[in-house]
Amino acid sequence: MDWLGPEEWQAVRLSLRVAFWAMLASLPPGVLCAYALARWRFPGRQLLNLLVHLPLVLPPVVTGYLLLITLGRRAPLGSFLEGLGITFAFHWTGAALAAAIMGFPLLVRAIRLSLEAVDPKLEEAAATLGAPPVWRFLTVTLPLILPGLLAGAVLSFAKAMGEFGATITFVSNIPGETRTLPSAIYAFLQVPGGEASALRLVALSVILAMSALALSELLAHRIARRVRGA
Amino acid sequence: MDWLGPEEWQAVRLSLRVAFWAMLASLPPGVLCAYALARWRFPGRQLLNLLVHLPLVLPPVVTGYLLLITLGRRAPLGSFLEGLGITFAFHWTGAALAAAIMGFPLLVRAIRLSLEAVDPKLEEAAATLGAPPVWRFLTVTLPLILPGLLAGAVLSFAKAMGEFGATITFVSNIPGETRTLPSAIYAFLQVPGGEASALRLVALSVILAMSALALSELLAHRIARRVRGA
Amino acid sequence: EEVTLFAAASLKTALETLEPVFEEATGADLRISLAGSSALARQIEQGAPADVYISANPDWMDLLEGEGLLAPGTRKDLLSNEITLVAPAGEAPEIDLMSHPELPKILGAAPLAMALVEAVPAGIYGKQALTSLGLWEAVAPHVAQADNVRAALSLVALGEAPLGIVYATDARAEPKVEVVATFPADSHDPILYPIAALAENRSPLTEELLVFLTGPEARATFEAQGFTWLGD
Amino acid sequence: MSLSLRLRHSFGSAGLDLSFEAPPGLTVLFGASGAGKTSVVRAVAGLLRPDEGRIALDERVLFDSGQGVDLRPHRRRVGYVFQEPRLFPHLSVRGNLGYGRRFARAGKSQDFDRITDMLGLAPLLSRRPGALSGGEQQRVAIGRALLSDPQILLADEPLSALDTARKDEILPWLERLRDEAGLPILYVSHSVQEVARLATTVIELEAGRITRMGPAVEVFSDPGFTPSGTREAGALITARIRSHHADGLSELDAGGAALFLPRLAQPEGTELRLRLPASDVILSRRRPEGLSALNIVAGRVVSIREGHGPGALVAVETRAGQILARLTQRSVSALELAEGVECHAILKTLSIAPGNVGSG
Amino acid sequence: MSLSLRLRHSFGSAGLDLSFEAPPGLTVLFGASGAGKTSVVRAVAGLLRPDEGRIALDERVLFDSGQGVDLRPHRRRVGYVFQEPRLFPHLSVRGNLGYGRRFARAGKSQDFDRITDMLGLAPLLSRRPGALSGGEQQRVAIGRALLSDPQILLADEPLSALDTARKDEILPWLERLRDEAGLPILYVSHSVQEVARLATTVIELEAGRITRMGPAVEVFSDPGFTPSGTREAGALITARIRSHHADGLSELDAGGAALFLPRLAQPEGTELRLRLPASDVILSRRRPEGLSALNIVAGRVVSIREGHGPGALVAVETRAGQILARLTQRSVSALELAEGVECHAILKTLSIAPGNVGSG
Ligand SMILES: Nc1ncnc2c1ncn2[C@@H]1O[C@H](COP(=O)(O)OP(=O)(O)OP(=O)(O)O)[C@@H](O)[C@H]1O
Ligand SMILES: Nc1ncnc2c1ncn2[C@@H]1O[C@H](COP(=O)(O)OP(=O)(O)OP(=O)(O)O)[C@@H](O)[C@H]1O
Ligand code: MOO
Ligand SMILES: [Mg+2]
Ligand SMILES: [Mg+2]
Repeated sequence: MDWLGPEEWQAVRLSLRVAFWAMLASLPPGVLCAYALARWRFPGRQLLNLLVHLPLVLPPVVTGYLLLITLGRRAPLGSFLEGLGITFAFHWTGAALAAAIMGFPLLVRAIRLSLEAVDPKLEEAAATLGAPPVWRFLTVTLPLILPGLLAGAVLSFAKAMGEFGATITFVSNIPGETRTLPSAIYAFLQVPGGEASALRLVALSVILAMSALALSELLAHRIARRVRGA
Repeated sequence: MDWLGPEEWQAVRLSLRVAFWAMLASLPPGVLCAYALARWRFPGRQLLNLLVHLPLVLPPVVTGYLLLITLGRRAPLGSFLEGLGITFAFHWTGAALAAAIMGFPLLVRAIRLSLEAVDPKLEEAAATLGAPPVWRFLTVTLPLILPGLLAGAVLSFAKAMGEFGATITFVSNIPGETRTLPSAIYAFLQVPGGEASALRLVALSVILAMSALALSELLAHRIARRVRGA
Repeated sequence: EEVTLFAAASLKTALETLEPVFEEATGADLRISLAGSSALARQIEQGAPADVYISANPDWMDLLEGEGLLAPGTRKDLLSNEITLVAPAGEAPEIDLMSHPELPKILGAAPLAMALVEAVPAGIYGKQALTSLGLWEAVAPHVAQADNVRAALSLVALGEAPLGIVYATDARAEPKVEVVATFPADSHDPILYPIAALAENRSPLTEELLVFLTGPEARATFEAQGFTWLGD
Repeated sequence: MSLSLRLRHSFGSAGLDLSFEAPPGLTVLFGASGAGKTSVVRAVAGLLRPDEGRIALDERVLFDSGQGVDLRPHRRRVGYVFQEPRLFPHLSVRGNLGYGRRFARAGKSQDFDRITDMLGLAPLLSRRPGALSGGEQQRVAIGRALLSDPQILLADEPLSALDTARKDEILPWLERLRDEAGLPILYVSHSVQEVARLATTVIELEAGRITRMGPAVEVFSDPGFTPSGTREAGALITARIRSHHADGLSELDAGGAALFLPRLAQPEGTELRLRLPASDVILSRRRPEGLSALNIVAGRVVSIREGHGPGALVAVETRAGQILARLTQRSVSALELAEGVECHAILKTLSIAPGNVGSG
Repeated sequence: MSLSLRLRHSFGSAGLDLSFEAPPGLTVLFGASGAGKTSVVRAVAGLLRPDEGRIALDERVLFDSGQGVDLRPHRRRVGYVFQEPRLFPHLSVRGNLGYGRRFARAGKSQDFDRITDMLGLAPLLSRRPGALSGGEQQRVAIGRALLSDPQILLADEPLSALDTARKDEILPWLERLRDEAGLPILYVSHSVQEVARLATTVIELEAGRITRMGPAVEVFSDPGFTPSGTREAGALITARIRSHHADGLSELDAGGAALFLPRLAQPEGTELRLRLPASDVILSRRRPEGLSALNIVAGRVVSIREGHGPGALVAVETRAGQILARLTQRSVSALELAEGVECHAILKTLSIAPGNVGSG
C-alpha cells in the first residue's frame, strides 16, 4: 500500500495498538462493573453507575482535560503512578486509557444487558451442583454473556479507533507516540486542502473497524449456533 | 439558581430539547435496525451493520463534516428536504440529528442485545395463538426488550447531552439555536482561566444526565419486577 | 536524538514542509504535535515533553510565561496574520466594510461563519473588528460559530454560509473561497503567533530548532503561506 | 375435520419418516422419549419445516413441499399446549389467557369463565407466571390454547405436571372438546390410562417411524399392543348406561352383559367406552360365587399369547366384546385354558376407575 | 443421614408452615398443584430463604434463622433435579453431566458410565441440550444431579416427562441409591405408583401445611389415606423372597402366607415391599377355587370405611399384614362383611406389577 506514507502507517499501527489494549484492559473492570450494577445492591451503586456513564455525558475534551489534571505528570496521582513506573501522560498508554474510558460505558452496558438476560435458574442449578460463585460465574454466566461481551468489546474497539477529543487533550498528538488515526485526521482537517488526505485516513479506519466488526459478528454467530445446539 | 446566566439557561434548555428529540426520534429506526440485524439474514446486512457503527468509528468531526456535505443547504439532499420544509442546517433540529446519529450505534446495540436474549419459544407460542408477526412483536417481543430499549434510550440521551464534535461541525454554534451545553463548555476551555466556568457547566450537565440515568434505572427496576412476577 | 515542537494546528502545512529540512540538516528526529493552542498550553502546564511551543495567540503564551514555564529570553513573536471577509468563489458581493448597512442585508437569514467569538482567536479578532466597525450588533444573531477557523472556512467553501471571517492565510489556501475584503489592521488587536522554548526543555537540539524556525528558510515557507514574518 | 400428514425430515442422526390420517376425535402419539412425537406436533404447528411432505386439515393445506405451500404458524389456527408452559412472563395470568382471543373467530366470552373455572385459575388471574407453581403454569398454558379457538388442538404431554385430581377434572373437558366441538386433537402422552380414556386413534412411534396405528378400540384389543410392556395391555369395550342405582352404582349394558360401575355422571342411555386393564381381569372355569367382584362375564378363549416373562395374554370373546386378561402361564396351565375353552371373566366394579371410562 | 426441617414462609397470599423429620430413605412430598412442594424443596437447597425456621442434615445445620445460619446453596451438597431440566445450553450433554463432578468429594469415574448407561445417555453425549427431546433433557438433568455426589437428593417430579419403560429402568436405580448410599431423598411426585414403590416416608401437603405424614407402610395401610381419591388407596406389605420357580414366578413369604409374583431380580432371601392396590383386591367369604388368581390370603376384617361414593375401603388383617380392599357398598352387604368377619383376599399375581414392588 504505497498510498500511505510511513507516518501514516505509524498512525495506523498505533491506533490498532491503542484500540486493542483499550479494549482488552477494559474488559475485566467492565465485566466487574456490569456485574455489580446488574446483580448487587450496595450503597453507591447509583454513583458507580453515574461514573461509568460520565464519559458519555461529558464532551470528550472535558474528559481529556480531567484526565490531564489528574494523571498528568504534575498531578499528584499522575506523579505517584509515575513513581511506580506507570506512565500515562503523553504516552501511548495514556491514549489507550483515554480510549478505554470513552468506550467504557458502551462496554459495561452491553455486558450488563447480557447479564440481565441470563436466566438465574441456570446459576441456581450450578450452585446446587456445588459450584462456588466464582466458578459458577466463569463456567455458566460468562459463557452465556459471551455475545454481550463480544458486542461490548467491539463497541469499545470501534470507539477507541474513533476517539479523538479526549485523547488529543490528554496526551497530545505526538507522532509515533500518541498520534492516532483520528488525531492525524484532525490535523489534516485543520488546514485548507487537507480533506483529501483526511478522507484517505478515514477510509482506512473504516476498513479496519469493519474488519473488527465482521470478525465479531462471525464469532457471535458461532457462539449462538453452539448454544442453540448443533 | 442565580449562578447561571440567561445564556447558560438557554444552553441547558436547548441541550435538553436536543437530547430528548435525538433520543425519541432514533428509537423507531433504532428498533428497526436492531431487529433487522438480530433476526433477518439479507444481503447488505453487514453493510447496514457497518453503517450503524460508523459514527462510533469516525472522529466526530468527520461525521459532522459528512452530515454537512450531505444535508447542508447547498447539498442536493439537504436542499430537497428544505423544499419539504425540513431544515437541518444551522438549526436545532440539525443538532438533534447529529446527536441522534452519534448515539445510534449505542441505541441499536442495546436493543439488539435484548432482542437476541428474547426466547424465541415465546414468539413461537404467540404465533400458535394466532398473532401475526407485527402484533407478536408489539405484544411479546417489545415488552420483553423494554430493558434494552430503556438502556439504549438512556445511552442515546447521555451521548446527546455530551455530543460536541459532530454537532458544532454540522450546525455550528448559534446562541439560542444550536449552542448546546458541550459547545459552551468547549468555548470556556479555549480561553485561559475559563476552566471554572466550564466546570460549572460540566457539573450542570452531569446533574441532568444523572437524573435521566436514575429515572431509567427506576423504570428498568419496575419492569424487571413486573416480569419476574409479584 | 529527538526534539519536540508543540504548535497550533493551523500551522500544519508550513511546519510539515520544514520538518524534513530540519531533520536533514541536523540528523535529528523532529516531532511536531499539532493541536489547539489551548490544549497544548495546558499540556505544557502538566509537564508535556515539549521543547518549543508556537501558540496561535499571545494569551496562552502569556499564561505559560506567568507560570515561569518558558526559557527566559526565548519568547518572540514569530508571525502575524490578517483577517478577511470571504465568500464562496464566484459569489463574492461588493461590500465596503466602512459603510455599515450592507453586511446584514447581504446575509439576510443566512449565517456569517466565524470561529467561536469568545474563545478562538480568529473569532475574537473578528468580533473586535466587527464591533469597531459598528457592525457587530446587527450581524450577531446570524453568526454561526465554528470550533475553529478552519471549520468556518469550510462552511464558506461549501457554500453553506455566504460570508465568513477567516485568516488571510486560510483564504489564500482554499481555492473555493474568494476574499471580499480585508479588515483594517487597526480594527482589532494585532494577530500574533509567539514562539518560545520551554524552561524544562530536554533536548540539546532545542536551541537549533529555535534558530531554524526563526531563520530564512522558515521565513520563506511561512511567507509563501501568506503569513507576515515578524521573526527577525 | 381431520388431519392428514405425510412428512420426512432429518436431524443429522435422527429423522422422521411417517404419514398418517388423523380422523376427527383425539389421536394419541405414543412412543418412547426421543421417538419424534414433539417433532411431529411442531411440524403440524408450522414450527418445524419438514424436509418434505404434506400436512392438511380437510381441504385446508397447511404445508405442501411439492406445491410450495407453507402456511405461517399464526395462520394455521392450531392451539398448542407445549411440553413446557411457555407463558408470557410480562403478562398476568389473565393476559396470558386472553392473548389468543383477539384472533379467535368467535369471541365466546362465556368460555373464559368456564375454562378458568375448570382449570381452577380464578384465584390466580392477576398473578404473574413467575409467581406460579409448575402445575399452575401448565394449567394456564392449557387454558390459553383452548381460548384461542383453534381448529385443531395440539397437546404435548399437557397433563404430566398435574396431580390426579386436577387431571380428572380436565379429562372430561377434553373429552367434551373432542366429541362436541368436532375439534381434532393431536395428543402426546406417556400415560396409558390417559390414552385409553381419550384416544380415538392411536399412533405408536419408534425412532421417527410409525410402528402401529389404528382406532383405539382395535389397537387396545390387540394382544400385540403392549405399550411399555404387557403390563399396560387392556381391552377397550363399549357399553351403554342402562340405569343408575340408588346405592351409587351404575348398571351398564355391554352387548347384553350387565356391568356395574361406580355411579357415572352421564345420563342413562349414554354410550361409553371402558378400558379393562388386562392385569385386572381374573379368569375362572366355573362361575365363581361369593366374591366381592360384581362383574362376571362368560366367554370363550380366542387366543393365548405368551410373552417373554411368566405372563400370558389371554383374549376372551364375550358378549361385551373381546376382553384381554393377563395371567401367569402357571395359571393358564392350571386352568387348562386353550383356544375355544369356555370361561368366566371377573372384573372388579372398582377396577374400572373413572380414568378408564371415556365417553363414546 | 436424616433431614429435619421446620419452616415458615409467606408469599403474600399463599404460605408455608410445616415441620418434619425425614429419616434415611426416600421421603415423598405429595399434594395438589400449588400445595408448596417445590417451595419446600427449594428451601432445602437454599434457593428459597424461609422467613423463619431451621433445616439440618443430621448435625449439619443448613439453615437456622434463630442462629443466623444460612449455608450458601453450593455448600449444601444437595443434588437437585428441578421440575424443568435447566440444562446448561452452552455445554454438551457430557459437559452437563460432568459439571458437578469437579466438586464431588469422591471422583467415582465408574459411576459416570453406569449412570449414563442407565439413563440411556451414551448416544447423546456430544449433543447440545437444544437438540434433545423433552424426556432426553430430563434424563440428563437426573444424571447431572446424581453425578454431583450429593448428601441429599432433591427430586421434583423427576420422572413425569418420561415414558413408562424409561421410568422402570430408573426406578430401581433410585431404590438402590436410597438403600445403599444411605442417601436421603426428598421426592416430589404425583404418581401414587411411584410413591408407593419408592417412599420410605410420605408427607402430604395441602396449602403449605402437612395434612398427613408417616412411614409409607403405615400411611398406605391407613384407609384414611386416599391420595387423589380412594381410587388410589392400597396397602404396603413386606415379604421375603422364598424361591424362584422355573416357570418365571417368584414365591414370596409374607408373614407365613405364600405369594406368587412374576420373577423378581433380587436373590432369594431379599426383603421386599409390595403395594397391593386396594382396587385390585377381591374379597371372598369362602376360599375360591378354579380361579386364575394365584394369591389367596385368609384374614379377618378389622375396619370398614365408607366413602362419599359407592365404594368402601375394607381393611383386612392377614398373616401378611394389613391389606386394603376397595369394594362397592353393595358387595359389602352382599358378602355380609363386618368387623371381625373372616374372609379371603384374592390378589392376581400380575396385579402386583413391578411398579408396585420395591426393595425393603
Ligand atoms: N414467588 C412467588 N410469589 C408468590 N407466590 C408464589 C411464589 N412462588 C410460589 N408461589 C405460590 O406458592 C404456592 C406453592 O408453590 P409451589 O411451587 O411450591 O407448588 P407445588 O406444590 O410445587 O405445585 P406444582 O405441583 O404445581 O409444581 C403456589 O400457590 C404458588 O402460586
Ligand atoms: N434440533 C435438533 N437437532 C438434532 N436432533 C434433534 C433436534 N430436535 C430433536 N432432535 C432429536 O429428534 C428426536 C425426536 O425428538 P422429539 O423431541 O420429537 O422427541 P419426543 O418423542 O417428543 O420425546 P420426549 O418424549 O422425550 O419429549 C430425538 O432423538 C431428538 O434428540
Ligand atoms: O464522545 Mo466523541 O464526541 O464520539 O469523541
Ligand atoms: Mg417431546
Ligand atoms: Mg412444583
